[in-house]
Amino acid sequence: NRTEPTSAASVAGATAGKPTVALVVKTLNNPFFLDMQKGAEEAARRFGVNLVVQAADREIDVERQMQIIENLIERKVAALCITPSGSREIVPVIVKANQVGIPVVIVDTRADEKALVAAGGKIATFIGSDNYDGGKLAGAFVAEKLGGKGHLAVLEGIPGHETGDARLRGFREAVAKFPGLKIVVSQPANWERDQGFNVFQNMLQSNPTVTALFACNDLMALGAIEAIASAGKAGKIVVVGFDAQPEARAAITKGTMSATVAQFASRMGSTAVENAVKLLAGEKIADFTPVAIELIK
Amino acid sequence: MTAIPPAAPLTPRAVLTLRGIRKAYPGVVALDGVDLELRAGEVHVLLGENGAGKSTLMKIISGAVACDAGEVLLDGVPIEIRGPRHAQAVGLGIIYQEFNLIPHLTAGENIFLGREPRLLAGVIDQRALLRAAQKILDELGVAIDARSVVSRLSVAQQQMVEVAKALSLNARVLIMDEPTSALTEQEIRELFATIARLKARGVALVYISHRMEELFAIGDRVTVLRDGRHVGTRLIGETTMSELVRLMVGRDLKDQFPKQAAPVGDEALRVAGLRRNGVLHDINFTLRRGEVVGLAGLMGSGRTELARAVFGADPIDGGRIFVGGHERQIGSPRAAIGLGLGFLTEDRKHQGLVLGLSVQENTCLPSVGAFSRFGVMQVAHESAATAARIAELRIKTPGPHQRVVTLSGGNQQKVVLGKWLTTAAGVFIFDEPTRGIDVGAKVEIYQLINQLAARGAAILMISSELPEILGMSDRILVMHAGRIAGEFTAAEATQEKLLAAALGRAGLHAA
Amino acid sequence: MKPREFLAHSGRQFGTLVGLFALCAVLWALTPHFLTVSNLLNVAQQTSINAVIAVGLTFVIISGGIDLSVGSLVAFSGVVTASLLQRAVPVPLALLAGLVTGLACGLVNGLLITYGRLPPFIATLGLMSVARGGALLYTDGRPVSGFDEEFRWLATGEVLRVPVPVVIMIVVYVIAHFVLRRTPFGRYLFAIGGNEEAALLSGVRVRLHKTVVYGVCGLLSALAAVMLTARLNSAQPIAGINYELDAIAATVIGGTSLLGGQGSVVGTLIGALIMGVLRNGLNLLGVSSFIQQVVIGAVIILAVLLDTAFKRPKR
Amino acid sequence: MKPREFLAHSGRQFGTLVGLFALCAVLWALTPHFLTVSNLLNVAQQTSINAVIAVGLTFVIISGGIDLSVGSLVAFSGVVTASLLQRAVPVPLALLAGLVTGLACGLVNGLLITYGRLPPFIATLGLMSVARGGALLYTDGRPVSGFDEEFRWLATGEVLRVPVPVVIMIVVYVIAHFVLRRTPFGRYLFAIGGNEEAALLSGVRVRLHKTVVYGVCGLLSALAAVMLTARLNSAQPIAGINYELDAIAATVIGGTSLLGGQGSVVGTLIGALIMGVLRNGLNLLGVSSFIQQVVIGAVIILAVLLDTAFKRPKR
Ligand SMILES: Nc1ncnc2c1ncn2[C@@H]1O[C@H](COP(=O)(O)OP(=O)(O)OP(=O)(O)O)[C@@H](O)[C@H]1O
Ligand SMILES: Nc1ncnc2c1ncn2[C@@H]1O[C@H](COP(=O)(O)OP(=O)(O)OP(=O)(O)O)[C@@H](O)[C@H]1O
Ligand SMILES: [Mg+2]
Ligand SMILES: [Mg+2]
Repeated sequence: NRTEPTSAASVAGATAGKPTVALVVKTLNNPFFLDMQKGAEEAARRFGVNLVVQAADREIDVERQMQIIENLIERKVAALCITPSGSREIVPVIVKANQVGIPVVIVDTRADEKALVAAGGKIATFIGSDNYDGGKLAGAFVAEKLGGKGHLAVLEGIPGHETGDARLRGFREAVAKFPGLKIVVSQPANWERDQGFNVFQNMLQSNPTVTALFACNDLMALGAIEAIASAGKAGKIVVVGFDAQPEARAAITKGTMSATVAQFASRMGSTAVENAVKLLAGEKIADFTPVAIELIK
Repeated sequence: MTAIPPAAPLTPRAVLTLRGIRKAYPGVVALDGVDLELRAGEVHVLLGENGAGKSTLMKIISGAVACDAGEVLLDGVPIEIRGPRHAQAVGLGIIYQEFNLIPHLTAGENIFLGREPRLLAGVIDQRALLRAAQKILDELGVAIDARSVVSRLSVAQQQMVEVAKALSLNARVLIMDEPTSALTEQEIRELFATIARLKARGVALVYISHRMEELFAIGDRVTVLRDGRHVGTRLIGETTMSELVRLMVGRDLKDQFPKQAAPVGDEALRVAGLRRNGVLHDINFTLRRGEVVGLAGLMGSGRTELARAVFGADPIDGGRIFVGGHERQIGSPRAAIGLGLGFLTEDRKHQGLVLGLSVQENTCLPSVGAFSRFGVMQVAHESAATAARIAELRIKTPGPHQRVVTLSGGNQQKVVLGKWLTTAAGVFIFDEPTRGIDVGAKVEIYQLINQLAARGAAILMISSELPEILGMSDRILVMHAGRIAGEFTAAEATQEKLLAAALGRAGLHAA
Repeated sequence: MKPREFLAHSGRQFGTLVGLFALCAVLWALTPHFLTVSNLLNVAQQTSINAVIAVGLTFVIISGGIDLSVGSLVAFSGVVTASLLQRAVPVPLALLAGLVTGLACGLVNGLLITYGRLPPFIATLGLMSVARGGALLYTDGRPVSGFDEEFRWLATGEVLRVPVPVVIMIVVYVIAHFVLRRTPFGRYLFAIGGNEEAALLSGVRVRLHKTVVYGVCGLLSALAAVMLTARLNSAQPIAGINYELDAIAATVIGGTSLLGGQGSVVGTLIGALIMGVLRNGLNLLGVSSFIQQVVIGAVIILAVLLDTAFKRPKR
Repeated sequence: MKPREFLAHSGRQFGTLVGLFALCAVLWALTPHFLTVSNLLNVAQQTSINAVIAVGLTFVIISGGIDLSVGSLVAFSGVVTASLLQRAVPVPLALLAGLVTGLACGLVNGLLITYGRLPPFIATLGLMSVARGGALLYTDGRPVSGFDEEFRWLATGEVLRVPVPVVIMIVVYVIAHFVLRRTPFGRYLFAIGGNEEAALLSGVRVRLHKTVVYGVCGLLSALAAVMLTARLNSAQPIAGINYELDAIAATVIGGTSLLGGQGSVVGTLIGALIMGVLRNGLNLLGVSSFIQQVVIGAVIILAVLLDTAFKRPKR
């Protein structure tokens, strides 16, 4: 008993009859998603569509993200671009969008394939790269940098958070190939900069032999490099982050950080909107647009 | 005051016997080997100075406090009272000295708290509850709607709810710890009638009060405690007031109301046409330096409201207030204190004291500013002032840093008094200043009032004890329904005239 | 309830209700999407989980306590139910296990508070951390997903065209209101919160009832967990973070005093609806998410200001 | 303070102190890295930020209130200071601006609570959301990073070999203890928290002091923000999330009653140290992240259980 699929032209609330595309990311207080927003806005201008960008206050709040998408469905947006906070938890709401005929573009984090099939959900396309691959890149870099030998430390994100888990798995797998590399300590710093500082400061106390650190995001890595500086070990520890935030890039230039994994959020954003527009125009699009993943060193 | 005939042939049967009860708190031995025997159908009066241990002894019976040593026998059988619920179950009921009502529940809900009538298992029969509660309240002769929320009742009404609650227990032993301290004549009479009915039913009653005249009206036997020890038990008929006082305080008291007139000076406080809509109507009166003015009236007549309005605690809707001859706007208690007013509130627990703070911190609270230099409190001044109050008022406390919550009721009242004596006030409003204070200490407080007057202070003394009003005032105002319904000089006032005015029957209007 | 009593109660809720209606009116004026049947049902569904948790918190808060562990209990009971479902345990059994988990954790809170004499804040803060860790350990940090239609009916089904979560919410509120106003347990919660010592001296088994109320709160958290799991078709060990704040906010907006002794579940429902409507409206309007936070904070303040203005005593 | 009075006070802290020492003893036995000068200085530095915020909360809680906005105020004052520093405003001026921001926000809390008659929970919950949104809007969601050595001295400098943050913390505690015990303002906080009406009738300007105490709490949050910004060489609009929970936990572990009217900053310092030592120890031991949460929760509960056991009054 839901309404008929809305055609792009009849979207209400759109200024000057332009169709509205919604981009729902995990959170907007992370520069990664801000970059994605920038890219999307640029594309929206280019293609002449309205863009609504919404997100929960917290990256891990899957239920809130579901609410936001439900509300956007009520608002009858023409297309949805989503970065799922949880790859399986996103499935029910994709199904809801399907029911009213709103096309769904998934960006950056995959929606779980099996769950999607089981629920009979359908997405138009996936645009992005893989956190797991990024973790592997980081692991390979550390191995190369240390010559396959050394003690490693890891700063984890919020325990149980998918994004962090994937990066971590990739990293572990990559370093496992080198018998000389040993992860001696792995602790959570909840994605946060101040905790990155504190936790790594404490790690250095008990593991003075650590020669490389992999932090599951740049914020923790940036906190950790301050801890390294305050311990007088600047330059002696290889620090690899994730996300390639401007600050991390600057730190790499300065030499306090060694590398970070870039996922090109802005490109993801613009490609997502571009694909959505094509969908609305009835054009065919590929069901997977890979976005390069790259190690910045 | 209706005299109640003694339970003629004293039933020899002891319902409850206490032997060698001991209870120590850090710094004080509250009870030191006390014996007590209660018989069916008697009113057993418990007497003692503030802090003598009366309430503690009763709390042991009611299961609120566990004793350190001693034994309790119920019908001759030793029993260990495990807690309030157990005490109630075996028929021991109590009205506590400090109110124990739930503020946001109604009177009826409070009365049956813990014993609600049920419709089915687990469903309250609210209708039956209200009906039963209303019945008890009506029997007590008080005009309280069982549906009214307790926090909106006056102190006296709350006290009557406490009484009703105790009655609803149908206890075999009923303890009343100062039930009349907040009541006026009218309610006291009703209460005594109720006590007589209970006696006739064979209930053993323990009655604690500092109003000596009551004891002779209703008591059968009296036990006196001093410093946590049992100093004697007498048949009321075989003792005298002075003997009891001697047992209590260990010395003779010459005069119960040692009134000394002080020279009356200039106008200290004048109130003209004061109005607070629905509560106070056209109030006019004057207080002069050196004068003690009594303010009498029934419960709910608006005496407390008048005091609060003058003190800036409640806003007024009209009228003028002059302090020392100058018209003043008193917008807050702070402003009032700044103008040299002091206000001893009737409800010490909720308005008078910060129970969690120490004697010293409470005593100095209104004077903290005065005791500070450059924003730093002068501890020496504070300690000195507190030590002076403890000595002057004979506050029974292990020390100035004792938290007031642990003091006996009467001693808490003394701390409230001490608080205002510490300020440099020249006009005092005392709302029930001797509530819960023992005879010896009352005399001390009266003497203090004399001293204050002699120093040139003006005092407005609100009291529900007519003897006190009559004994201590130079002039007496009587309120009825928010108006000053009569004004008398000390010489012309009698109990009957005051009562008539309080009931709104006498003519003499205030000048 | 007699009309008079009812009026007195609703009088106390009046300000909040006005706040809710004002909010709805504003949204109705601003967007055509707000006042549609489907959107209102949508809001009701979105509110239901917070509303159910908030009932438990209302009980606890009326009794003078607080429970910070509800969010973690949602996670813990959720993963317990979910993992049993995945092991093909029959749905009713799995539900029962989840509910019992919540109840048991709640009772632990209660026992720590009563027999352990811990301040409720500390006991439940501790359990919040322990239960979260427990949920992570239990699942090894991974979500547990994918359930039968039978279970998912709890989120997707309808009874007389009303979505099941909304039905659950209504049933919970009706029962809770009855318990609070008509049973000794409810009465004692008010008494304990109003004056614990007086309640004790009146023979109320304070420890028992305090222990039970945390149990009830845990149980309701577990119910919310089941609803959430069915809704997301997944249970996460990191679910429910900060749910306690939302539930406390709903309770307090609804006029329940954090000091205890006063409050009503009707108010709490209004409070939860205010929060749900607000978030829905801001999404419908497409307000930027930074501005959303400002607006949400401001509206919470305004709603309660309005309420206090209505209640303000003369003096 | 006279010896007797001091003993009475420290008696109240005794249990918590035992808890702290027990924790230290366990860690000392388990890892050689714990009891080293450099590690203890680390712990002190790591504790300093929470400890400074907790002082403000202790004041507020003693006065019978609560402040949930501290974390957001840390973020907001932090980005204000940081953005001024980046515009090459002289350090003292930028610091002043940050502190004034915190103070002003705190006073807004206070005014909402006193003149607006809002429950402190609601007012500060509202401001928590508004200030967070404000910080995000102000910075467009991005961190503001990279400062002069002059400013960073606040984190990296040493005075007599003691790190500056630790010095700041000590100074704050000494002043706070003095204010609480020796000034009318401190006394009034206890009186207001203990019995607001009695305080009012004793001539205490309740509204004034209540407003001021939230101002002080905001100011101390801003001070913590400056320390945090210097420490991380960056200010973030999402800094300080959940800081209120840590600070309240430190306060309550330290024996301050959430009901108001009781408490001490000495206890709060011990409480903050317990939390700091615990986190440090778990990192040193390399405890798995899931188990960490369980342990943290359990230790908080145990520490306070120990404390209550020492204080347990006889019936
Ligand atoms: N909880 C407590 N902690 C410490 N001391 C206490 C406590 N309760 C009572 N006391 C002390 O025990 C003594 C006896 O107190 P109690 O209340 O029994 O006196 P009382 O005879 O009822 O006096 P009053 O006539 O003033 O009511 C007092 O010195 C009091 O300070
Ligand atoms: N907070 C309140 N809410 C509603 N009614 C109140 C409140 N406080 C007092 N009253 C009512 O106002 C009237 C005046 O009470 P007040 O206490 O001033 O009288 P009083 O003459 O001092 O009597 P009392 O002997 O009880 O002290 C009473 O009927 C009382 O029930
Ligand atoms: Mg007594
Ligand atoms: Mg009165």
